[in-house]
Amino acid sequence: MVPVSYYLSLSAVLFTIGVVGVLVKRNPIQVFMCIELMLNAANLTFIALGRFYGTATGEMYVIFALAVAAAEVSVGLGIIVTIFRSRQSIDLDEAALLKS
Amino acid sequence: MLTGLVAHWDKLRDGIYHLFIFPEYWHGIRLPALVPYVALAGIFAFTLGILPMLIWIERVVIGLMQDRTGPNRLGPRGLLQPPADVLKLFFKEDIQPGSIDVRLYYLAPFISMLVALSAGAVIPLQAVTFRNPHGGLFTVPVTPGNVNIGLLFMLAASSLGVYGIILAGWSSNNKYSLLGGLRASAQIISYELAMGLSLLCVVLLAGSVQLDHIVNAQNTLPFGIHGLPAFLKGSIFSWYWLQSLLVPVVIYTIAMIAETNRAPFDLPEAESELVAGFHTEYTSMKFATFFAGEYVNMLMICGLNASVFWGGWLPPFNCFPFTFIPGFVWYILKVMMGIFFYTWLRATLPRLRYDALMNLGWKRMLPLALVWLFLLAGYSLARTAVTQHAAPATVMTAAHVAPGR
Amino acid sequence: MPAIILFWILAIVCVGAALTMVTTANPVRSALALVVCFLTLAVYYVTLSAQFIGAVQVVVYAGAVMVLFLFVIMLLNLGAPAARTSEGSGQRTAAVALGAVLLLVLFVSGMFFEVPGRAVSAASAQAQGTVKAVGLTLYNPHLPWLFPFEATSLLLLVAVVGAIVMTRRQV
Amino acid sequence: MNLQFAQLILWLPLLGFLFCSTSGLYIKDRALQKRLTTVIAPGVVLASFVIALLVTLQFGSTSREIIALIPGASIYDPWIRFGGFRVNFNEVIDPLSLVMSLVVTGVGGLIHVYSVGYMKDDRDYTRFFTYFNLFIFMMLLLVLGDNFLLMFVGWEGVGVCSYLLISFWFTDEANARAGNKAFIVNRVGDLGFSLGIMSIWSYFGTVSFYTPQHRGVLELANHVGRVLDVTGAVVPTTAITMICLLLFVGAVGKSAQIPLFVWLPDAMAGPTPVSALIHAATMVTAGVVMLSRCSFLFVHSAVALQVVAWVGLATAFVAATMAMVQTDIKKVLAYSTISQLGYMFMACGVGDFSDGIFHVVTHAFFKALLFLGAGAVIHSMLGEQDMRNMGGLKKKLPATWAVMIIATYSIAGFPLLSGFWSKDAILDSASRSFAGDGMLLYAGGVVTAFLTAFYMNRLMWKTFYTKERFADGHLHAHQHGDSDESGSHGDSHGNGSVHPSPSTMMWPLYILAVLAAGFGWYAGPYGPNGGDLLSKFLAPSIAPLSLGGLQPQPGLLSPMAGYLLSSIVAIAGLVLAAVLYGRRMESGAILEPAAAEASPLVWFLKNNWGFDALYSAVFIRGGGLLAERGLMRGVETDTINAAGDGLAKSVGGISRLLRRIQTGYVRNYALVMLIGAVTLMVGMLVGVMQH
Repeated sequence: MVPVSYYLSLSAVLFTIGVVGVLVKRNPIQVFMCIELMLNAANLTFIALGRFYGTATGEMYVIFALAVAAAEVSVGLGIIVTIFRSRQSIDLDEAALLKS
Repeated sequence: MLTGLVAHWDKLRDGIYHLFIFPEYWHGIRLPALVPYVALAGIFAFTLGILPMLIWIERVVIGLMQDRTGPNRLGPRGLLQPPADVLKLFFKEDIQPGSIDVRLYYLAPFISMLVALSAGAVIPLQAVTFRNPHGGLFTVPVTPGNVNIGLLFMLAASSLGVYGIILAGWSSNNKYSLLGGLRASAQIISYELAMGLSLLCVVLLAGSVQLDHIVNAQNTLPFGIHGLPAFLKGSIFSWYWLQSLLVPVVIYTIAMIAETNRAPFDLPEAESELVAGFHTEYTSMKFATFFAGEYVNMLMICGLNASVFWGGWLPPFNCFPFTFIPGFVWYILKVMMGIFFYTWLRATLPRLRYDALMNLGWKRMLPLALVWLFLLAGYSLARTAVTQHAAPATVMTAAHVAPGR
Repeated sequence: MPAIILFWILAIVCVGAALTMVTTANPVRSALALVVCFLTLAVYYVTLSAQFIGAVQVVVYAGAVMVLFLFVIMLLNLGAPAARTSEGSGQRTAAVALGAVLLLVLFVSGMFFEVPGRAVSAASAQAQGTVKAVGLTLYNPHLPWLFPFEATSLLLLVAVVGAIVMTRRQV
Repeated sequence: MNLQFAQLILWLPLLGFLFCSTSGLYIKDRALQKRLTTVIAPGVVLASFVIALLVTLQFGSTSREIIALIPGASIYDPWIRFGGFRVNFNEVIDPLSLVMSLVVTGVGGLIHVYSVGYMKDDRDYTRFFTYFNLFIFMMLLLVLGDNFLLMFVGWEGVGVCSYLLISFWFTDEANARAGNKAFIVNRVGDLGFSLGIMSIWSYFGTVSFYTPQHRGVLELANHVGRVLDVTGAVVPTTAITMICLLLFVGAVGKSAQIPLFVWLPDAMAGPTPVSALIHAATMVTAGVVMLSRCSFLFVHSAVALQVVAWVGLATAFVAATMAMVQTDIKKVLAYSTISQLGYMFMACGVGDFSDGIFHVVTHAFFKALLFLGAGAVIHSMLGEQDMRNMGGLKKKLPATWAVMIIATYSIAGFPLLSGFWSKDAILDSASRSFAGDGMLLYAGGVVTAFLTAFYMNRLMWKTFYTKERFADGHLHAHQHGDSDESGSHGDSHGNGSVHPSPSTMMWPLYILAVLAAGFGWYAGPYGPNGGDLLSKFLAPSIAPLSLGGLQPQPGLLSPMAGYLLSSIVAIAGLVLAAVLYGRRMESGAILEPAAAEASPLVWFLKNNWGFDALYSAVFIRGGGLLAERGLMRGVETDTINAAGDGLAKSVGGISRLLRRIQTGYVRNYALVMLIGAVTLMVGMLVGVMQH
């Protein structure tokens, strides 16, 4: 039986990779994928803890996280496509209208 | 005298039936534990063995349909044509285009093949009955992995199949290939929804996503009507193509053709527009792998179709000549009927335009499947209210499975 | 012991894929690496006896979400232009440094985490992850999951409509 | 008869209301609509009365269940459920609610019948009966409701209906203003009532009067010397006093007691049947009904009872003095109503609630009779209300005169008429007040009785006996409030001369006259079946003083001496008026107009002892000043606006600084977010590790 801390550590590594990816990537699609990775890292902790506590709660959370991720991806990619249409580029640093 | 004959006949029949019942332990070996390995070997052998034959069958059938001769040079009735093709592909020059993404280029056909084959891991070929030392009977499905997520696994495997195509299209660095890959991804994602919903109709009726449960759930009287003659139990009329009131099987059949990129939905490789689509840049064995992967995929999808809608290993009628034929024969027959249907369509229908394909998927089949799921939910609720017990499979399989595990 | 070996193999694959995903400049490779990562996660779920979640993970993430990603990448025909990562301005250094701190914190909290001793037998855990068990939990009117589930379906509908409206040509 | 039928008492008027309010939608024939209204609107009220009568008879005969709860037609089981707060829609059928239902539907029904004749030519005939039926329904809800909340609904409902009815002829601005005044002054009292209900909820944990589990407020208060809440804990006496005083504020507003009486005289702007229905027989008695209903609470608080008694006495006296100088026939009656209500409050204040209700009932009869008689006079005079322009009507309207004289003598306390018995009972109770101030209360009551007799006979003389002060055939309807826009009375009757009223208007008067004369004897101490029928009937609904540990003092006079004194006082008042006005048959006034103008006493009395001026100065002008100087300039301009401007400026300044942080790059924002998250997690980790 694998100790729960193994899973938590693995999840921590994945989460950190995702975080760093979000911060350093300029391609919004890759940033998006990093976010998905973070979500999955969280899912892994849910499942692992749910297994080790012997409750179904973890799985329930993961189901909702999956659904939300699916919704998020469809909308997010839609936004990216729209941005690409209007600017012919999706570089994050060029999409800086907020800059004063 | 007539009654004596009937009794005698019954005894004889039971004796023959008992030939199909195996003891649980044979020289200390627990036979049910071996079943998955047998199934795995059987599926592998069958799939890979029939692959060359499929090409031959297809060509012959199309030949017949289009009033052509078909293969007739090598061997009797051209039967040696498949090995010749394989040999030819083996010895062709392996060309590697210049501006490709090498790793992905080589990976793509293997993904295609691997994913297609992996779907076979949950397909039940037959149910085998064992007798435990106490004399009780229990049934074990002949399948490599009898998991409780069988249908989901099939869906997952079939949805992963698109990666091979996409990667091939992308890594080839060729606009035809890219277009083919794009088309494939859009098409498969679109039709997967309708396919999933039509399968969900069956899940609703069967009350399980485990494939052998679904097959067992079809082993009832048609529509659960009491008083019908016994030979109709588990017969062709009680399979889910009819019990789900026809529409899901139609949707599934259309969607399965789109999922496997076959004519008339073969847009990813549409040779008249895209040269050869995603595998334009592939030659020799890499092309052969794609080719074989597509056929394996067809087999798996037809296998799922046969299990879910066409009663799996169940004989078409629950009476004398049919019941003596082993289940896997019926099963393979049903799979081959699916393959035949593929060929039939290919021989008759022209390719759809891309927007027509998308329209059909999103605006016709998806709403129809949704509506039908809704109707069936109401129907099964009403049926539950009448028969006083819920989905048939859960009741049946509980009795079937409990002693064995 | 086999379980731990499996864990390590999968962990190496998983972390490797994740690192590839972040480091490569080519979005398609990035996406593929993520698919591999997700598939290993699905295997993890199955080993954690959450079979249903594992299957759904493959169907949803690998089968739908990532295909969508690839589709968009191909649609926008994003090549792999040189050095797309952000240059200078300390952002990268700061990000890596902060990531290291975060990793440390998460590690420490993960390591010191103690599961209050409720040994859950493998069989009962196995029964918990089946489609049937998940369904019975999710749709149980006495548990708090039913309403969120319905709300989520609404969310998905809204997302679908939103995505369609957003990407229409004539906005 | 099943007690469930008692529900119909409540619902029939609502049906009538629904018919009247919607009939315009589906009956296009106006004449048909009017005919149907004529049948249905009075019909439902009289049917209610019949049912109430049957229930009462059965109730009196079985006496198996003294207080019955009838679940109303509520769709949801608890009518309102809000956290721990739950209220049922129940009707309480007990002696008090039955007596009041009989009065409301009986007198109300007669007034309905009367109105058929009175409002015959009005353009808004159906609208009038819509309001009337709704009013009856609301009043019945107030009376029959089994909890404070239902009572409050009825309470507010009659307020709304009175507003609608007072300003019935809303095209005249004075009428609309009078309606507004009535509504707004009532709101003051309603605030007190609602605060009282909230206090009851917070102290008792329930607002029901009676519940099947005997956990209603009144049942909880039905212990000698202590009041319990639903959990069984004792409610402190100060809380009871506070609750009673808050409820009393509500009663003061609704029953027009000092200091909230100012709306009632102005409310005479409505049609005369409205005055009769609302301001004599039903609505204003709501306060008395409420006090009697809450008698179980009041007897636990001597302080509250004292306040009630003295406010009642003060109102009775002050209003009687004001009535003496009024020239408008309806205003005299309005002030006399206030005065009589003061009597009732005084009765409640000395713990004699059943005699308060007795006076409510008798007062309903003779006051309705007076108002309707006055209405008949006004009707006959084509809208003239000023007594200075009347006189000598006895010859022209003998039937009206006859019923009016009965009513006048009854209210004046002429021996053996209804008012005599009820007023004497009150005076007797007052003289035996538990607090030892019986002497003062009795004296005040007697003086007021004298004044009552005087001003009522003054009305009779000015109207009926003295010489005619109008030219027959030249009456002008349009100058006065009591007519609709088209001046219908003058136009419809054509000749414009004094004429007798139609029979639908007169028959209710005859019935009321019988009751005004004889009911007091029937229900009084010398009535049939050993006497005191009403008190005995009401006993289960009314708390005895002993419940609160209070003892009536010995009386000042023996009963016989009391009767004698009352009779003398009443007759003296009547005679004094007769003598004074008998000398002035020509002018019909004791003082010449100029002398009356000059007299400071008349000026003081005519101006309501300065109440209106005081309110105008303190509340209207004071409120205006507070709003303008204090709130608008002080708070709005100098504080809120200045703060807003300063805030805006400082935000602008800070923003200019903060703008530098906004690089516009998503990555930077995410980095800042991560810094925050990491800091938080480090902090949490450190915190966890320290433990």
